[in-house]
Amino acid sequence: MSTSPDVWLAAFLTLAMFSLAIYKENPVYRVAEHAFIGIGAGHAIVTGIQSIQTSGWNPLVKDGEYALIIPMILGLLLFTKYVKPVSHLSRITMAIVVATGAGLGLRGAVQAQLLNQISATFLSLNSFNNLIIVLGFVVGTSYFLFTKRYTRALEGPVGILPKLGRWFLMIAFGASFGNASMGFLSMLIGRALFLVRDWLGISNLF
Amino acid sequence: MLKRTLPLALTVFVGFLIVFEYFVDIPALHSAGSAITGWMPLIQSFAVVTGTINLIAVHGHSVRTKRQGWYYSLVLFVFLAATVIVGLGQGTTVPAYRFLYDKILIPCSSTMAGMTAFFIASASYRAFRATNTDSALLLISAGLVMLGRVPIGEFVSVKMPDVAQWIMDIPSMAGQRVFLVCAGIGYISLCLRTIVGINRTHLSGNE
Amino acid sequence: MKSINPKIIYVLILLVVAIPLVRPFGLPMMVMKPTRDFYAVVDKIQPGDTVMMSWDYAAGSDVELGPIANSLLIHLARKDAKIVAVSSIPDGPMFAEASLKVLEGLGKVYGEDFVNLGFFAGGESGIAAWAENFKSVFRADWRKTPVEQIPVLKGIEKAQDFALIVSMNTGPGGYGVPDAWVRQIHVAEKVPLALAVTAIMGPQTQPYLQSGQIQGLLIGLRSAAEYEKLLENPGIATAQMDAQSAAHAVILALIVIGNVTYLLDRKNKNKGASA
Amino acid sequence: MIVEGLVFAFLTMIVSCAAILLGIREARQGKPPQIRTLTALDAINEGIGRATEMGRPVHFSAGVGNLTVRGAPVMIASLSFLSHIAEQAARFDCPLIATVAQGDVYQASEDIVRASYVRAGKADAFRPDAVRYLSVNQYVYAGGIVGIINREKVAVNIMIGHYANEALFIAEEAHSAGCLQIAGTTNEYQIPFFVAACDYVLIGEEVFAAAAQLSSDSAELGAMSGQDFVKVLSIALTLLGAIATTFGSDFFAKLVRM
Repeated sequence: MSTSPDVWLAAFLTLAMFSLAIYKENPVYRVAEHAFIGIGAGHAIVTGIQSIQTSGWNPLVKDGEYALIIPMILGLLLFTKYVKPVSHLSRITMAIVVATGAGLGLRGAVQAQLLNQISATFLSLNSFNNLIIVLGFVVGTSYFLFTKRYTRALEGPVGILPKLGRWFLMIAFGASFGNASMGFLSMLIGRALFLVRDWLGISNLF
Repeated sequence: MLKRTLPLALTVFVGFLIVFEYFVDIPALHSAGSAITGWMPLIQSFAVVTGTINLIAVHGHSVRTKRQGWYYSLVLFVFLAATVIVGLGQGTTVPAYRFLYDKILIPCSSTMAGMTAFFIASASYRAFRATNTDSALLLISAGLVMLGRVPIGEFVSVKMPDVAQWIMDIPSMAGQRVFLVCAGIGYISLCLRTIVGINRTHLSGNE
Repeated sequence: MKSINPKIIYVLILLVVAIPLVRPFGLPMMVMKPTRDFYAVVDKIQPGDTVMMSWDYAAGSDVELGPIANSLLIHLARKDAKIVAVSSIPDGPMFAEASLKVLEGLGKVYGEDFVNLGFFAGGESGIAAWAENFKSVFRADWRKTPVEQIPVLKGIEKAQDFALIVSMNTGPGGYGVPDAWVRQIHVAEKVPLALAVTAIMGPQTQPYLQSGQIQGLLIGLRSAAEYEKLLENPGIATAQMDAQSAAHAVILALIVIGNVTYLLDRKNKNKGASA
Repeated sequence: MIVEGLVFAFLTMIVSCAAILLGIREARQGKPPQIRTLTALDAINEGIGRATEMGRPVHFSAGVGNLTVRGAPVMIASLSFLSHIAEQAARFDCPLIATVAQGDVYQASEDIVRASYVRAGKADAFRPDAVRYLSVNQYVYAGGIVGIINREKVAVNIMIGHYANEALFIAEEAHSAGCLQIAGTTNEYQIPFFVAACDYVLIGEEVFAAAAQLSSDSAELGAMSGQDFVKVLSIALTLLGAIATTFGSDFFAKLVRM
């Protein structure tokens, strides 16, 4: 068993967190929880300020990159959100940030999410696998048609198409779930490894 | 004017600029666009700092009014202050900071993330029941992928990894692609409505 | 039939995961094609090429992506490539720093063979910014040395100066999500891009591999273990595969129990109805 | 003029945007499109009714996204749901608890819930603790919700918004507590958990369709019909491309890279 106080602390915190699921919400958990949020928030402030210093303040003051005065002012305007009489000023920055995000999103999504995915589905229909992919894409997309103008065409016998589309989605979700289980177990294994190896010292692993 | 029109005008102007500088071959437009995108990381750093103000306000309120469980908020402030003072005073590489980060933050957040495995197990047990075609497909696909991705699957049959890979590569791929394309169309629609000023959620809030 | 209390399932899973970690049983494992393909992409790197690796993950994903980062660094070091580490999330640089230690162990020199530039803010717009003008975003490394004084960065002005860019990515919780890397690095800059993602992110990232928008894709611990096998350097990922197998065996058993009780219940109900 | 290699992408963007804008115009001129029924939407109303009969609260959560960068589209849609649910709850005198994880969502949610109570003619019944900020940390947020669900005996748990790994935690614990659950998200990797753990689920784009039906702004409905048109075009282009490839032509493959 470990003799390091650090390891004991981490083990205590690990068990405190586990107690939330295995037992229920309890005072030990709540203390650990609040320490955890406090450090998380503090860390965000520290990295934020460091980043402002290295990529804003220093080049502006030391290297004379005066254009940086604009984003610095825009950044400071964000703080006006908490000062009632001038809170609307923060919207100027929000407008520019959101517009840039929307612009980058619009121009990027057309290619990355639409055209490249569609052209990757330009598959020769001479193999079973390719047929399934093309069929799955077509019926799957038909499931996501909502307005009556288009869904009217999918009534009657062709009503099977969107239903089939839903089946493809279910297979995809099942696969995601199966895959995700590995990911979450990896995280749990990480904690279990810490407990048995670093804390209890009963593992045969290195 | 300053409250509504200016932000809206800026949204439209900047939005169009960013879109067109990408498609249209005009150097001046292009350099204006890259300048604005270049500012974003710096502005976001400010946003990270302002984001914590709300948290401080909420917990400050609970301490001041001695609301039920206010002492937990006090714990939060102690650790927040310690992190900020050490981090800004001495940097993030000193032992004190590493202690807070490596020995408290990391064990807590990794444990929380790992606990999801518990819920995967309980959800699999109660929800994966072949009650209709939808849930049967979900169950079969999940079960086969699980088996195919871990070595124990190869123990059952050497074909398992290939079966899992086939599900991932063919039917699941088709489903994923549908999701990407449809989400892409929804995303394009929202970005467009933002740029032309129909969607103004980001400009609402406290008057 | 009465159903099993979830708390019992939780404890069971914890135990089943811990036991193989105490006493591993070492099941054999195959290497799948995507991992071999990724390995081939890295193997094509020439001595002196510069590769960017981005640590876009934090605490929760370190278990899965940490071993991948390690294996990639070992492989790149064997190819004598130069490595530039960055992160799109604030916590990333610390994980980069931990991973980069492996290079020092292999005799590589900080500043000359590799560098850690730390966090860049802004997610997608951040990527777009440095892809066009590298030094407008990265002005100093994580240890605060100005970029002009770092030999490994000589000649790096934009994304195209990298032979390969790899993002080790935790997904939507992060700032620079896989989609953002594909949009800004592959689509806008046409630079070879490869991704390593957590198992959860696997299915939704797969289409990018099949459409050729990324050169390689590693998914979670399984890929990490496979990569270790290809490098003939078994490590922490290989060791954890037994725990994965045991836990999955239990989950699958639970699914079977759930379905059997469901079918029995239904049968009983039908009997009750007809009687 | 147009950068080489982006010509078709540019045209696609123009066509998509035009279709969406035309749909919006049509809707604003008083001809909003009709949308197919979504069972999850009916389940929300039934759920509120059920909670009212039991005299227990309804819980609403929009997840951990914010209104600017993290899952903004679905977060904005989520606010339409909150507005509807709060109004229904106010009308039936059913207690409502909305939990939030982000500052901007908190401000917006409080405004919306208050306005909904006023619309229902129950302005006096609005309690400030109906909207509660828990934490920006996803797991702490989830832990907080689980505590509320157990302590306050929540009958119906509605989760529509942007979720990450905390979703399954909430859904499983709420199920143990006996809640009826309705969920929806566009985040592809969380949907499987909702599909497995909840009673009713809005899958991906269905969230937007449902939000558009609830929304008072006809522009949202109008945009839906434009989006559907783009989906039909995508299907057509895919089929044409696949057929051309089958017959050995790379015309469409070249076209999209033009």
